[in-house]
Amino acid sequence: MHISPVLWEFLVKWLTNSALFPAEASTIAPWADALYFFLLLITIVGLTLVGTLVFGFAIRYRKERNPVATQIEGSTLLEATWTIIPLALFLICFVWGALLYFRIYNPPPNAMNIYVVGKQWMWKAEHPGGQHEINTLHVPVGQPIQLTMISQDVFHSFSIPDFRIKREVIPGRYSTVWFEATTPGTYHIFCTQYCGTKHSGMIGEVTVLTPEDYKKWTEGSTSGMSLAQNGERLFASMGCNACHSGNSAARGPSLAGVYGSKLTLTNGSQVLVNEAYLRDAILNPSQHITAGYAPIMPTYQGQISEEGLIDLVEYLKSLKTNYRVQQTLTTSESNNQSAPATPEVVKP
Amino acid sequence: MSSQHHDPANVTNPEHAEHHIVGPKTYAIIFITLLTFTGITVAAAFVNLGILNPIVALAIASTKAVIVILFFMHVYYQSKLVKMTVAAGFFTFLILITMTLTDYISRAWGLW
Amino acid sequence: MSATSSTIVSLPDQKTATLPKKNYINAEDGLMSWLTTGDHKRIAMLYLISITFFFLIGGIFAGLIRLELLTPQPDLVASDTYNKLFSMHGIVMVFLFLVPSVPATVGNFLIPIMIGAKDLAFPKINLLSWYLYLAGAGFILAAMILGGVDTGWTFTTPFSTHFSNTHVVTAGLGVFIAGFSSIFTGLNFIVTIHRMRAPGMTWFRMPLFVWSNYAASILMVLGTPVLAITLVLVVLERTIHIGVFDPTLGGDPLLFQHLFWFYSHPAVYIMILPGMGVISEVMSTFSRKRVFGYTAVAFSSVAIALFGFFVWAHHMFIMGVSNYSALVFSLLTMLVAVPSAIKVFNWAFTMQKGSITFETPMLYALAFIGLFTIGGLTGVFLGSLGMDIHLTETYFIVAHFHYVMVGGMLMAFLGGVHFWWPKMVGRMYPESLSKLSAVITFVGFNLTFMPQFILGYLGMPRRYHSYPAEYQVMNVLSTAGATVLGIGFLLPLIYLAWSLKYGAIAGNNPWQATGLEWQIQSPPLTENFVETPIVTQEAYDYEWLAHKTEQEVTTVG
Amino acid sequence: MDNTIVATHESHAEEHHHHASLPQHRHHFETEEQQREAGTFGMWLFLLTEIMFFGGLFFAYLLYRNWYNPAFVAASNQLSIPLGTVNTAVLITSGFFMALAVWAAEVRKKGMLVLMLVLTTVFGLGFLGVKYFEYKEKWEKHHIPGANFDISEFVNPPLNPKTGKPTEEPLAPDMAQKTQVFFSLYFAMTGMHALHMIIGIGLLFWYTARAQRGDFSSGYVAPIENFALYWHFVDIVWIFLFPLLYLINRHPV
Repeated sequence: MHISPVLWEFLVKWLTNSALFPAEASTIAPWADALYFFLLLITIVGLTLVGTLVFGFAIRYRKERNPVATQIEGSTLLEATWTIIPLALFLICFVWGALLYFRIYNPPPNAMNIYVVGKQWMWKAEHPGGQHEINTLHVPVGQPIQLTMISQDVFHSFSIPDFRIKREVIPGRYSTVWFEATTPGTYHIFCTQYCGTKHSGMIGEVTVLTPEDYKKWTEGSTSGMSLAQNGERLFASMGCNACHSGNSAARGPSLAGVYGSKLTLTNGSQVLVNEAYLRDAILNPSQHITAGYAPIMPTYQGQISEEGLIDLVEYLKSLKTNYRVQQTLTTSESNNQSAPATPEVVKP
Repeated sequence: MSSQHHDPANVTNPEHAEHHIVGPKTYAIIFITLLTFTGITVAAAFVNLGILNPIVALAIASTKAVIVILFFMHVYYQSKLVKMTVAAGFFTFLILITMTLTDYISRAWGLW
Repeated sequence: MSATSSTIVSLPDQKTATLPKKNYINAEDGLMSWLTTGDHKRIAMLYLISITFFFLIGGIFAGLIRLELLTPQPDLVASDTYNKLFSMHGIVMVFLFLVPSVPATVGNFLIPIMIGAKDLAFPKINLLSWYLYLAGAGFILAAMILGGVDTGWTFTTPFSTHFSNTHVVTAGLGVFIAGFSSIFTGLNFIVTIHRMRAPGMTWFRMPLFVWSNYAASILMVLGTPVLAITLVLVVLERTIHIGVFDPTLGGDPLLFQHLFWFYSHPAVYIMILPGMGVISEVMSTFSRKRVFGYTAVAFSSVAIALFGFFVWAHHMFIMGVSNYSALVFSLLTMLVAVPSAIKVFNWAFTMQKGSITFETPMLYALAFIGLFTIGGLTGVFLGSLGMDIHLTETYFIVAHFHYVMVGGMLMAFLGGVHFWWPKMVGRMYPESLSKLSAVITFVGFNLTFMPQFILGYLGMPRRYHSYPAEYQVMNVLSTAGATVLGIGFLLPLIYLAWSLKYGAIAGNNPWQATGLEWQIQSPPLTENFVETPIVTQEAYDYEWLAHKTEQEVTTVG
Repeated sequence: MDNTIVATHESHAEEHHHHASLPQHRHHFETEEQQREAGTFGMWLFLLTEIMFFGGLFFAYLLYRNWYNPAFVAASNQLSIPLGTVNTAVLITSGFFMALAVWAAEVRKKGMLVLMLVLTTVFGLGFLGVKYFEYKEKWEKHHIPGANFDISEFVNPPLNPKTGKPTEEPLAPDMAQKTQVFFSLYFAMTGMHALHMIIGIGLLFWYTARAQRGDFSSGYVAPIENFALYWHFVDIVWIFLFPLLYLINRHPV
């Protein structure tokens, strides 16, 4: 058969460029693939077994060979066998899957945190150093990265198939996922939760760099201010420092070193202060009143963007002493510009 | 042609119960009981029982509901089948509540 | 009937045979007699026509989707159109085809006959449920014609309530109404099976088809109302912003997911269980053998229905449910896989020591077993927590549920229609053509959906209008398969229609099957039985059948 | 398995096919008893769907009540307990008359049956009347969820003229916003309940007319009986709604 060389060349190129198996580019990937191959093995064995039985019986007992059927009621022993063996296999799948799940959703303590904001139809990444990226994500190789993600509008889902990770990005709540890239290169980022017209355009690329390249990239693309520095500005301009000044007479609790601590709330419950708690306490303060304080903080719902919230959260995480808070307080008071555009503070 | 092959085996079974007429006297007693319980539940709401308040209110409501189901709705006199059906309904309702709560309750347990 | 022939089909002498003079089709004349009928068989035929119509519509959508995905670029339709295509494909196929497919057609036709009743318990409600189906379908059609819906069949909030600017309310109401149609069908079945069995028809003498429909009916009755209230809340949220699902007002969008999947996961079993019933009937008949482990198969249906209510959150593993509850739901998901495994092995062993022939329904049944095994086992991938993270929301899950729904349910539906067609219309279809179409369907199906498993593991997300170029080869294969599959689905439509007039007269029992439905004329009388049958034999008692036939021969001869 | 082979009469039946008459009205039930029990069972299954239908709402209520307890308490205090109590009593009375109607049908007293059905309807309408005034008050106070929803009353409760103190614990604005969730659920739940009542009252008119015609006074009571099941179910829903919505937190502050 004659195939035109042009077509042949096209076909060869087309087929070699097509993928059959995703790259293993994170520390999770081999673990996920191991489970995948185990499950695949079960499937193939199961299918072969059923296939052999069905075809075997179909040939052996077809009407030409076996004109009269022998009636069999059933066999408790056999039935117990194919109840217990699948059950055992499925339970192994459950345990194995659960272990992998913990691995993927439990970030190691030394992970570097990057914020991701999803909105119709783009991904915005914010690095702690203040680098902003849209639909791209630069990460160093060999360093655990935790993504703290939130959506501004609908459900999205952040997926990097080559890393075997994925997590829903939810409006109104932080969700996290982590990975550690092993091979430099670029990989797909997909939004996998249907999110509207340009759902299939909500894609990006994660670029894994060597530590040196990453350092170069960070320096080359910084906007000059880190997230925490932006947050500090916001903290002052929104007048947060007026109450959270760290003074003993202040109307709000001191926020220095609050991140990572255990707080007792007015309703007596103990909470661990993490990113999600900080964000929620800014938006729904009345549900997060530290014991000993009055519920007077106004809500900032609708007055601050998700990016602003991230800046504030990052700032509060970095806040170890109240020295600079008080400095900014005196500056802003002397400038007499502390009136934030917030609603009337409720009378106690 | 309707009942010539009527087989008693199909009616004397747990799915069947003799029909029972409940009289006005029973209904009146039930009616008074229900009104009394309504009074009690309102009164109980004005007593501070702390966490017990909603529990008492729900317990009284459930009692009332059970009384209505058993007597006004005749389940007490019905076949096992109907009793099972009613139970199945509430059972599924409980599944909906408890299984969904496994999520909401345990969300606060840990970081992930 | 010679013992060495390779078929069990025995038709009456075509020269003398005629259709019975009186039957449910010609009992009354005129369109109105059909539209006001209380006869479960006529309603089943009305359903069959309507769901076939909507299957075609859904199929056209599927074809357009596959055509668009032939190339990586978004070139055939605009993104919005593409989103509407897959949404309408899902809504039509799930709510207007799969949910009513076997129960409302084959089930409606056969359940009363199988248990020896003259009709369903509530004929008027049965008719009402068809009208509700039509009304729901009307709303969905209206939404389509007015410009479509683009939320996917899952109506995910807050997209459906605040962001989509398409006809969500109309489509939601349509699904709501269609849901009541399925509630009433289920209710009717349960009451009928409990209260209308013929004398001697004990629970363990019922055909397994009745058991599986009974289990599915329980799910319909208890699950569907939760979907109904969820859709009501979505409509309220969309129209007057009540805030129950809106995070900016304090609502929890995940609550929608919980309530939606509380119905929609059991709905998967509503779709597959009746299909499993068909397979039990067919496997037994063409193996000339009682179903292996009748009790286990019967109880596994009920177990699936029961466990089906406990596993819904496995659709939400990565959606931000608490990871502790993800553990619970994953474990329960593994448990629900076991009854399905039991069924598959029991069907396989039904063939052991049988006397097997390979008529069309049997081919569909064998295809079902293979495809359902793949569909079921890939379900274990998705139930396994860590694997689910990578596979969910990709083409893997698309392939998985198409293996279960199309490879499983649709094969069972086609098998059931071919199996009972002679009973429904009294005529046979051309056997060689139908065998050919069964093979074409099987090949086309695998070609369409097997590549999607690979695409899924590569990470290609579902509901994508355009995709990276390296995924093209598999997509081309898939589209090619869809073409073959389309032919496989169109052929039966043609030859079944042909058979209505020209098919061979089937006689009462062309397959030599044991069910009560095969002991009466085909097509049956309006009241099914002249006298109420008294059942003394177990289901699938071929010796009883042989004896009975012998007796008849001697009586007549 | 007992493989005794028994010839049934179906084989004979087939021979009789052509002589069989096809009655227009199909008695597909073997006995009246069977028909009646099937009806009751069917009605109960329908009520199961109703349980699950309200179940979704009850779960939403349970969740948000726990999340936003202060808002739910404050918003619930806006409802009138006297009206709620009266309405509960009215509905129970209506149910009582419905139960008596079933009895009247069973003992075949036509006049009594009609009277009881009318009383059931009257009390049912009474319930809806009270509900109307409650809804109207919410409308006037801008407590209907939506664009016009007003939280000022929860943030700055009106002062008690005697003591000069707020009549209610004031809520922080973010919590006060959540009262809207309460009112959404309040209207969804009581609205669904009222819708069921309206459907029920519509049916009651029809049944009263039929009862007047004498349809149910000759032993055929199934429709009345099944409708009573529906009506009592609507009662039960209210029995739960009343404490959940009206009596969340009424103990003296």
